[in-house]
Order: sequence, then structure tokens, then C-alpha cells
Amino acid sequence: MELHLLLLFMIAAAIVAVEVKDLLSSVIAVGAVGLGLSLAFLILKAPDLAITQLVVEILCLIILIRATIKKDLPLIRDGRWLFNTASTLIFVGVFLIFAYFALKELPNFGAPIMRVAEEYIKNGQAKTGATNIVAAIILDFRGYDTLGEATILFTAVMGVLAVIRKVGRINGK
Amino acid sequence: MPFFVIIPLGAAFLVSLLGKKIKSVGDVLANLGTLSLLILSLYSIKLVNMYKVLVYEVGSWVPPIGICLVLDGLTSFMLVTVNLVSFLIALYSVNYMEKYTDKYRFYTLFMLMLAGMNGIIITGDLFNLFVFLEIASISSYALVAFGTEAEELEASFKYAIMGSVASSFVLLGIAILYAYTSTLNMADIANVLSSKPSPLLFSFLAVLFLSGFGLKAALVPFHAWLPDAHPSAPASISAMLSGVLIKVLGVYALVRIFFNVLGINNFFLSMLMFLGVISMLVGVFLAIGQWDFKRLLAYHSISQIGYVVLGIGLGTPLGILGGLFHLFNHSIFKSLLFLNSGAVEYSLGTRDLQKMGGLREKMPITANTDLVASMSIAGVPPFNGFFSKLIIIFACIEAGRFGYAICAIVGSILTLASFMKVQKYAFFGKLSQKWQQVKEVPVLMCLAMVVLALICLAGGLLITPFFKSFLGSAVDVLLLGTGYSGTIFGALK
Amino acid sequence: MGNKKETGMTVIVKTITRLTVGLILLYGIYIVLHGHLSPGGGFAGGVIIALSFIHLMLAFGRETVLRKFSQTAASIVESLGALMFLLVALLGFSGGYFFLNFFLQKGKPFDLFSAGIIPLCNIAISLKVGAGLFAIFAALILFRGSGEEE
Amino acid sequence: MSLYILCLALFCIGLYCVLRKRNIIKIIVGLGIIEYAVNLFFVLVGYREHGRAPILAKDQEILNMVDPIPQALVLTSIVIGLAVTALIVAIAIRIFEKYGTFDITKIRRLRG
Repeated sequence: MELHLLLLFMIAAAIVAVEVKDLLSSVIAVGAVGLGLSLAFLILKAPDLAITQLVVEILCLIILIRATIKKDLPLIRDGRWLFNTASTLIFVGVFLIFAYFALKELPNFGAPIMRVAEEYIKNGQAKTGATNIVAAIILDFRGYDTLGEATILFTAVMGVLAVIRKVGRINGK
Repeated sequence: MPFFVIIPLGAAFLVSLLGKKIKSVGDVLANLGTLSLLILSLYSIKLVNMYKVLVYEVGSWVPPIGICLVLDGLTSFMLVTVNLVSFLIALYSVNYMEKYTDKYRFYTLFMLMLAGMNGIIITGDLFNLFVFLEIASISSYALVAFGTEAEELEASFKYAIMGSVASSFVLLGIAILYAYTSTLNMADIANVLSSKPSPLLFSFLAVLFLSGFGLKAALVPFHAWLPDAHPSAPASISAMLSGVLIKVLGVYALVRIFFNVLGINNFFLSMLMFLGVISMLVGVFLAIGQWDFKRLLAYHSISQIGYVVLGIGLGTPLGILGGLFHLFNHSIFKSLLFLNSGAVEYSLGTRDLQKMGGLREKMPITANTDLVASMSIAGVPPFNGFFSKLIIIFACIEAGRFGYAICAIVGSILTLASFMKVQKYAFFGKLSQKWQQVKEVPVLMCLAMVVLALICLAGGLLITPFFKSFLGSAVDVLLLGTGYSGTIFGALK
Repeated sequence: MGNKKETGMTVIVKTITRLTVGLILLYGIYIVLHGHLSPGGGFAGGVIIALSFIHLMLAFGRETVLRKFSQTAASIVESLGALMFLLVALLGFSGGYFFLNFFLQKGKPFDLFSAGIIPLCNIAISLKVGAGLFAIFAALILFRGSGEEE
Repeated sequence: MSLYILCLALFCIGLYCVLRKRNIIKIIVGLGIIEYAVNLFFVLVGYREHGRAPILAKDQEILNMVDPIPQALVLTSIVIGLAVTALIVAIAIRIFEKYGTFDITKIRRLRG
């Protein structure tokens, strides 16, 4: 039940973030969505994720606030605005209905199949020595994924440093 | 086998660590790394011939508990394509990238992109595929913006947004697949799915994966980012993006998931064919009106990807053979064309076809290799593009799809027309006064272009019986369909 | 916000920062080292470490922090962290497999020194994440200093 | 079931934001919302009724843990989201410097 409330809160915050006129408020609202997500993770019994989501959210917020230097928000509504919005909404509606029927085939909420996961839970501690099963998975069973993940962060750092250079070309244009 | 990922990653980290102090370390490490990868991938052909399928368990965990790496016919085919092209492009970049600052960052990102692509190709795990997909895409976003000019940043932003949305679709698809099967190993998923089919869920998944990977492959309804992003990047990166990235990220991943994991059916196939034909025609029509050399090439990429997808979508052995063969050929000649455009830009400083003319006298090597590539992409015998297009058209006729065959022929003719335009304006005709002092590009750039042109000529030989096993084993993997899981688990025992 | 000189915020903020920043850093290190026993791990810990530096930077202005830990140093530490992680993975080849958890003796459960390569990986990742995120942030902040004159 | 749909609704809000908004920062915000929605969906999939967190305790045996795999995967995907956001913000800052605006209708030097 509390999950439903939390999700509704997140949706409300997301709508605020999308529709509010002021950019700074929009960024703050998205922060609220992120914190709601962190709480949701806690309710869903994922403390690792809750911690990570919380700190990542703070960092994201700082970076995004850094980006909102100027608060100009264009509000031009040309003739096709209504048409475009309506078509997007119809598309979203069709997507949701389709998803509703497709997702019915999934196992019920709260009862995952856990075919492979049982194996991790039963033997994870004995095989890796870590009591935190999530840590055992990300760093041992699926360590290769984590190498990729670390590489992604490395790539992003390199990318930011490359994009932020003052002079791109040596002879100009 | 994990060396396909370790080598580029290690090279990337080392280059970023040492590159600032020692200038040449980037050139040396990048070229050595790509060369060794090329040799390894050529060796992998032999391995595949001997063992058919090789499975490597990372961390000695048996799948589905751990991640496994799979080396089969399709994998080694893609590895050879990617590493061949990237080695030549690394060679080319040594001189070309002198125009930009911070060359070692370029090499770092380049090697990371290569690592991402090799990782996608070789993995046998669905989530691992996603992770490496993100490595390759994030480095390509950064590389598109490498020049940090206004247009490049804008193109990169567009590309990054589209690409991230596509990744989210893919991740959502993976989440649903996980919920349904409770495993992430591709072979295992195929096993579970074939035991409890559910048509509605499958089509939902197909929509998610098709929009995700279709965005990455720039199939037509999702192509808006490509004509901006590809021309904006440095020429060697355009060659990389157009030549291999869209194929690995888009076509390979799509085909691997549709054929080997979800299991193909007629609905998927007709969807693929339809998208292929639409991309083919729209791409070529948009290309004809372009005057920017690289933009024209970018639209042709869309059109040629259409051919590849059409061929594979036919689902017949001949069609798949043609599609894969065209994939190989396209990555060769399209990278050659982009390298040519880079060479022209390097010497002239412009990409506008109307300002060029008569470059044949001043830049003979560029002009001749460009002629080879243009003939090849237009499908003129005896170049490789001709054979692959011919196979695709034959396959269409064989499958009774005469309409698609006619579309393919029309597309081919229009391609020829637009490349005649390039040749006429850029390389033939009068040399204008402005370009009297233009010189041929440095020797390493020439070397890379000449080698690619030679492969264009020799590419036709790939369908001769001697090389047939190379393509044939790749085709076999796709024809196997969901029997893929059987071979993987067979190889484990 | 940004129209003052970059000397940092008021004295209240500075005093509180001085008191808390060490604790934040320590908490980050704790989370990293206990990643295999309790929730947390290399990523969360690394981000917390980076946040402690960012906190300093926000409170005291960028010069103070960059004198202690420059951007170049950050990217070097980052590359080193990445290489270390790759190296740990490569060491698995000593047992014959990439990414093998090569310690045969896994240690007692609930001990700090247990679980083979997992704590090592956590440390490498945290170095990488902390330095990398700090480098991103420093780059974005420094860019404002010279890029926009409005 | 209703949770899944609410989660997908969040996804759609983000998608709507990316498709229809004209401000670069708003687009980045929309992208963030999409990422949150997908992450949440993944964790929802692995939840078990009355489950416990997947961490062993010293003195008791825990039987009904929630599925740990989605948590490990979402950890990865959170970091990916952070990386993408940082890169896109860097690009956005450069765009602002070049064009002086965040309005994508005014940033149109390229025509598709």
C-alpha cells in the first residue's frame, strides 16, 4: 500500500517537474522523484540501492543545478502544438494499454521465479565469502559486468573532459 | 577469448594515464592494440572452423550463474569486420587527428568504443550486452562532440538524447525478459522461452527491442539523428560510426536477440523487411539532394543498412548470406568513403561539393580510391558491392518478393546516380584557382585508404568456395534460431 | 548565486563544513571497506568520497580545494583505479580464468578481511568513482570561470 | 500489477517530456525520469512478498530473501544513468556557451 502512495507521489512530482515554468523548481522536483525512488528501494528491501540512489541523486542534483544558469523557458504554442500533444498522448495511451495486456503474462507481483537467484542465495556465501549477496553478485559472479560499469564511468569522465576543452581544433575553421 | 575486451580496455587506460606526458604513446598503443586484435580475430576464424562453438566462462562460474563469452560463426565474422576496419582507421588517425587538440583523449575514447563493440559481439549474456552497448554509445556521444564546435555539440546532444532513450527501451525489454524467465543468459532465456511461449508478451518485447536497437541502427522511422551525428564527427570517427558502430549496436544486437533468443517468426520477418525497404528508399532519396559530402554519405548509410536488414529479414539462407555479406562490404566501402571525405577536408578545409572540382590531378590516390568505393557502393561489377546486392536481389526473387526486389534495384540505381554526382563535382572537371596548392594527404592516411580499396576489389572473392566457410558459418548460426541454446549448453559439457 | 567572488560561503557554513567534512570522508571509507558485509560498496562509497570533496569546494571556493587535489591528480588517480580493477581481474588468470576469485581461503564470514577479491575490487572502484566524479565536477565548475562572461 | 502500470506511467511521463519539451534542461530532466522508471521496474520485478534484504545475518537464518540479481543490475544501471547525465550536462553547458540559449527551437544550425 505504501508503495502505491509513494509511486503516486513520484508521478505527481514528475508531472510538476515536467510542467513547472521555472527551471530550478523543475530540477528540485526531479530531486523529489529521485528521493522517492530511494525510499521505494528501501521498502522493496534493497538497502544497497537505496544508499547508492541517494548519493547519486545528490550528485545529479548538484550537476543539474550547475547547468541551470539562465532561466529562460520558451512558451511558444504554435498551431500544431495541440495536435502534437494530442498525438503524443494517444501514443502513450496505446503503449500503456498494450503494456497492461502484455504484462499480465508476467508472474504476479511479489512472487518472482528466482530460478538462478536461489543458487546465489544458497551458495553465495560459501563460494565467495561475502555476506552481502548483492556485493557477491556484482563483484564476483557478475564481476565482468562491473568492469563494464566502471568503464562506463571512466568513459563519461573522459568524455566530459574532452567535450569541455576550450579549443577543439588547432587551426580553427 | 576475453582478450578481445582486455586489450582495448588496457590500452585505453594506459593511454589516458600516460598520454599527456608522452605524446606518441597514443599512436603506438592504439595501433599495436588494434593490430593485435585483428590478428586475434583472424585466428578466431580458424578456431571456429575447428570447434564450431567455443564458450568461455568468466570467473569459472558456469552459466547461467556467471557470465559466459561465446565464440561462434557470427561472432568471429563480426569481430573480423570490426577489427579490420578499426585497425585501418587507427592507422589513418595518426595523421588526421593532428588537426585536433588533446589527441590522447581521442585515442582513449576510440579504444573504449572498440572495447564496447567487441564486448557486445562476444558476450553471451543479455545484461552484459546492455552494459557494453552503453560503453560504445557513451564514447561515441563524446567523440561526435570532439571538435567542440556549435554544430558538433548540437548533433551530439541530439544523438545522446535519442541514444539514451533507446537504451532505456532496451533495458525495459531486458527487465521484462528477466521477470518472465528469471535468467539473463541468452541461451538459457531461449530455452525457457521455447518451453512457455506467450505471443502477446513476445510482440511487446519485439516492439521494445525494435525501437531500441532500431534507433541505434538508424532504421527509417528512427533515423533523425544519423545525418547530423555522422558528418559532425571527425572523419575517422564518422567512418567508425557509419562503418561498424550502427551495425554492431543495431543490426548485430537486433539479429542476435530476434533470431537466437526470441525465436523468429513470420511477423518479425515481415516487419524487418518492411523497415529495411523503407530505409533503403528514404535514405537514398534524401541523399540525392545533398551537397555536403559527408552528409550525403550519412544518408547512404541509412539506405545501405536498409539493404542489410532486408536481406536478413528475408529469413532464407540466401537472403541472410546476402545481408551479412553486404554488412561486411558496406563497412569496408563506407569507411573508405568517409576516409576519402576526411582526406578531402584535410587538404581543402571544406565539405561542400559545389566548391570542389578537378581534384583528380592533385590528389590521385584519394580520387582513385574514392572511385573504387563509389563503384562498389553503387553495385558496379566487379567490386564487392555488386555481388552482395545481387545476392540480396536474387534472394528476394527466390522468396517470391518481387516488389522488394524491384525496390532494391531502384535503390541501387539511385545510389549510382548520386555517386556519379560526387565524382563529377569533386574529382573530375576543372580545377578551380583556389586549390592550386593542394597536396596529397600524408602517407599513413594514403596507406589506410589504399588497403581498404584493395579489400573492396578482393571482397568479391569472399563468396568463392575457398572463403565460403567464413560467411557460411555465420549464416548457420542465424539459421539455427533458438537451437542456439542447445549448441551453447552442448559446448559447455 | 554565482555573482560573488569565489571565496566561498559565509563563516557559518565554513565552520560546519570543517567539522563535518572529515566525518563524511570517513563514512565513505567505512562504506567502501564494509561493502562485502553490509549495504553499500565501492560505488556508493566512492560517490560519498567525491561528495566530501565537492562539499569542501562549494563551501570554500574552488581554489582552496584544487590546491590540495588538482584536476590532473584526479584524472591520474582515476586511471590508476581503473587499471587496478583490470589488474585484479587479470590476476584471476593465475587460476586459469578471467575474473577468478583467486583466493582459495575465503576467510571467516563477517570478518573485514574475507571474501577474496571483493574488498580489493571495492577499493579500486571507489578510487575510480571518487576521483572520476570529482574530476567531472571540477571540470564543470572550472568551465564557468572562464567560459561565460555575462 | 497496478504497480507495474504506475511505473510505466512514470516512464511515459519522462518520454512525453523528452519528446515535447523545448528546453534542453527539461529534456535532461525527462531522461532522468525515464531512467528512474526503468530502474524501479527492475526492482519491482524482483520483489518477494514479505521478503528480506539479501544480506546474511550473524545469528539467524534468513529464508525468504528478495531476488538479489535485479538489485545488482540496477546498481549498474544507476551508475550508467549518472554517467550519461554528466556527459549530457557537459554538452548542454557547451551548447549554452555557443548559442546563449537552452531553447532547441533556436538551436538550429543543422537541418535534418
